[in-house]
Amino acid sequence: MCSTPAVPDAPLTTHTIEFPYTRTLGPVVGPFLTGLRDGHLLGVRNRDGRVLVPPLEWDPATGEPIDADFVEVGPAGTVETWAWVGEPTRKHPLDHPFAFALIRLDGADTGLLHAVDAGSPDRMHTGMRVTARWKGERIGHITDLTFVPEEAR
Amino acid sequence: MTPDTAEPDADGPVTMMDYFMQLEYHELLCPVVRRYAEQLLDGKLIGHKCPSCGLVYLPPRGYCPICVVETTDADEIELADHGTVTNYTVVTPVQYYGQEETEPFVRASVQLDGGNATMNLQDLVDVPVDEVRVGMRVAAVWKPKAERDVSEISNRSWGSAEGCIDGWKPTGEPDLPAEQFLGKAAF
Amino acid sequence: MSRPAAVVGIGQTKHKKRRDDVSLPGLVREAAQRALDDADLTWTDIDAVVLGKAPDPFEGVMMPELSLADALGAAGKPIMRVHTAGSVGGSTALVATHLVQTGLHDRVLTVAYEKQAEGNAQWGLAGGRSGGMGAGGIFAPWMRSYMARSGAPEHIGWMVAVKDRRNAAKNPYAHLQMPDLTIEEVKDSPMLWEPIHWHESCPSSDGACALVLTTEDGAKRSPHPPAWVLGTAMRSELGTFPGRDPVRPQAGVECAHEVYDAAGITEPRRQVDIAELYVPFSWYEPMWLEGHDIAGPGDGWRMVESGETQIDGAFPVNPSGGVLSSNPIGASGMLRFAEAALQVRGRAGEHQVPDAKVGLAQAYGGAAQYFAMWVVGATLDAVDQTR
Amino acid sequence: MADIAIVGYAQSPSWRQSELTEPQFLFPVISEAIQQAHVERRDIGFTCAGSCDYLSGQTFAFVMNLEAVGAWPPISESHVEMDGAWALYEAWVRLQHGDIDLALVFGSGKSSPGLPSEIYPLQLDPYTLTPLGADPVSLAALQARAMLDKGTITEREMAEIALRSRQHGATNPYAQVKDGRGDVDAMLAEPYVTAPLRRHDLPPISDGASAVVLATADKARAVCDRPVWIRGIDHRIEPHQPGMRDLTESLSTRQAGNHAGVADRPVDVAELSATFSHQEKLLREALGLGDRVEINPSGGALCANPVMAVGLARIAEAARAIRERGATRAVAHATSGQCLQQNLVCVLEGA
Repeated sequence: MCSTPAVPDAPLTTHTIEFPYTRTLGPVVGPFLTGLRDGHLLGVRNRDGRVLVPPLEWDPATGEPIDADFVEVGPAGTVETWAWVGEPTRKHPLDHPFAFALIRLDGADTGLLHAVDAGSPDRMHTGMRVTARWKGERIGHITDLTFVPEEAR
Repeated sequence: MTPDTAEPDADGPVTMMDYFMQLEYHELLCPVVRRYAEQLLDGKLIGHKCPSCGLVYLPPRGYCPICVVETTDADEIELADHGTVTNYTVVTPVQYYGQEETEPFVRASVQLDGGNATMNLQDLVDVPVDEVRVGMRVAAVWKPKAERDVSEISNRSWGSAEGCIDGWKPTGEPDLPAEQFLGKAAF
Repeated sequence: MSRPAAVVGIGQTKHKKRRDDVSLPGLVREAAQRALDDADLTWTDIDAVVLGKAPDPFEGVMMPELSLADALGAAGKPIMRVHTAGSVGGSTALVATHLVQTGLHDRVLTVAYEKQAEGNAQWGLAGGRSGGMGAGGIFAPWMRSYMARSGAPEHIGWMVAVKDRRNAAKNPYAHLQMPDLTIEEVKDSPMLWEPIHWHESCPSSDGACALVLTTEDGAKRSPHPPAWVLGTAMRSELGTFPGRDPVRPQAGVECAHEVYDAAGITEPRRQVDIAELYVPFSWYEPMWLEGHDIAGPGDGWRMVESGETQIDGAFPVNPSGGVLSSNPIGASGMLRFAEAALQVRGRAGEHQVPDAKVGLAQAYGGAAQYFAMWVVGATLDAVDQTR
Repeated sequence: MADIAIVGYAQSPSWRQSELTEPQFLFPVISEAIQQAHVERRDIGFTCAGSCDYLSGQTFAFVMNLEAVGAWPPISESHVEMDGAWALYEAWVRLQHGDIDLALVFGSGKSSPGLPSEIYPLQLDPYTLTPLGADPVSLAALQARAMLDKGTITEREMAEIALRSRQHGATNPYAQVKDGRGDVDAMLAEPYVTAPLRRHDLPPISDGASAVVLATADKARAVCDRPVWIRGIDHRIEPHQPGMRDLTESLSTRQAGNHAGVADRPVDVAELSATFSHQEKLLREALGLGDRVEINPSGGALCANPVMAVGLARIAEAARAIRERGATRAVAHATSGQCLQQNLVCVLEGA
């Protein structure tokens, strides 16, 4: 049975698993996504005074609780690092080439992962300024916005 | 038991989010199941008989997990397409996402004549749900050859027969004593 | 080497159909925080975390220890994720226990959960396909086999359902609160999988459970009495092969005897004061009483019928209300382990069995093929005291 | 802690697409590891497996894998939904009790049926990362860019790591990528897949399995001429959000390495789960491995990446370097999550 498997011309079987999950958001992610729907970006201040974006319920470094002390951040920020996605997957937020970037929003102390619609990798560089581009119809979801180079506004 | 979907009040706080997961998997059929599928199209049920302990696995797996020995084409045997219901359940379908069943249905284990090979999760036909009995004698109802379809067979299910067999219908022979089966052969 | 380990912190959430007020990490955190509070420890006191849950597709979060690391204060610490089907809550607690017993860590947090309302377990069990039988569909024929083999009358299942729901009414964390459920209501409830009626079946719950395990020193410093782990065992067997006995699986028999031997128990029915057994469908109470050699063949249902397994009986089973009353799947096994510990600590509140000194907990999963068990005691010599 | 030794190890070849099922290709690997250890299956006191339901798209996929073990009569067994390296950790802990003397560990995974770029986003924060479809290559590319920007690596060094890995892979019968030809200039002339990563910086998609047999000290000496001793093993995790940790170092690898005692004595060989070329340099630094340490003589994860088995395979390869190629002391590393969020380090010695 276990001879070295050649790649045969055998038929492929196809199996799809799909499910519409519904997630409850709780006291921190909920306000964050509510903010997105309403066109604001929220961070949360931890006990050391650092502003975490996306806001978390607990300090990731220590596990200590974070009081829900929300701080408005952005909508512009600085690219800390980026990757050029030449061929987006169907799960990506944009259907044409874009950059994933860690964006330190103005007023934040951490990088938010999001998509930058820059058109070309030539327009991307670490340290560049980007700003939120909001969708017209927003539902309270991380894809209610993408980012664009600031000069492109 | 279908989960409520998020219906955010347009202005109120967002408290839920939806996430639609959809993943596709494409897999080669493993050789023993491929062979099993070919034989099904031909109207035959095949298994592997362990050369060490004699237990029969249907569909063949390529090994006997009891003896931990490999089995090969040399261990292949053809099995009867009739046998005895050794256990069953009547399922009231839960209406989860993707469920197509709406009415109570039977899933039975059928031990094939002439050995210990058992086919699980089989559909019974031509018998009302409340008349199914342990010990009932049944025979496969093969689809016409042209309609047989093995495209649903996968490594995951280890090869069901439902694309080739409509189900199992009572033969009318007297039941075998239930005590012979209860707790001995089951799902 | 092996040194004593004790449970000094127990936490759980209020189990319910949908916890719509918390995020997934929030649910897990709530149980963990309660366990820490019970143990009077802080997050920095914890050396390692062991997480357990049932299949990832239930919530659609793959390898959740990665995204839950923050909520569990795990940064800079070891964290593991155990998965052994329905027995996972139990196995997870055992892995955590071993970390303490072997001297590797002094204070270990272990957490198990399921947020069933995010997805649908029936869908998950069916592998996303139509025509899924659900766990009940798999187990129903075995219950019928048990009834035929033991001669148990059908009202035994109804009695278990009523008993567990009445116990649950004394447990503020239990999901189903049905203090007035009657035998007739169980009997008249819809048939889901013959012979299982609606009321003989577990609910679908959101919930989490957490334990803090520590050493002898840690137990001395703890504000509340510890529960000493006196024996642990895990067993697995193949789920399906010709000739397998799924009614009294050999893995369950061996697992029980290993845990009795480890704890020094020779007569479980007499020496164990309270048992928390994984009973998602009512018939599994008599089946496990026999399957773990607590009762002799055909005597399990007689223990139920005589009232011996009632909370005030000689061998109380599931004083918490059991899986029949709360079923956050991944946590359900750990809840059994937690409840046994709660009882021997004397901290079970209204559902406390008076003077419980030796507790047995069991969890099972898959096609009744995975087993995890432990015996806990109010003292390290609790079993000796029963001789 | 008690001394525990590796007394048997085996791997399947790494395949781009195996037509066998996971239990089918696990079956001979487990048998080979047990045979090599010169022990009887029934003498194994504990078995622990690592695998992942989402890889094969099947809930309870691990249950079927039990068939490859021969779980009858029943066995004492556990399973982690993690790489087999963590299964080895659980088994190592279990053996510390001293009541049993042999444990079997295996890891297996079949990545070929699904699309890693679509599956792995499910491993991330379900609210802010999964819905972005953040895939492993993109996240690794962010990490590589951060290192390039900081000046801790160059694209040339990344290509050199990839080329050296392939040259090693060409000599490894279990490797999948065996093409050791080419030169760095030509590699750098290739286009980016996800800038700044090129094809050679990425792992292959693989199916495969690995297995290890562990024994307590007395048993190891009784059954084996050349046991490979586990001198230290530890694992640590970091915060989840990639923007909330320093991607240009691997803090948790450093912590695990310190706890496992990597620096106690010189290291000859390191088998690192550097799934992307730049991660090798990061891991090397985190573990303090100098220039004289031979890195990934097997070719590493860039030549064979059977997820869930690949970390355990590093341990098997490190043991092989000691037993078959004369190394004295070797370090094996396994990772879980994106951008090296969680890491395990195991130190092995020949005597």
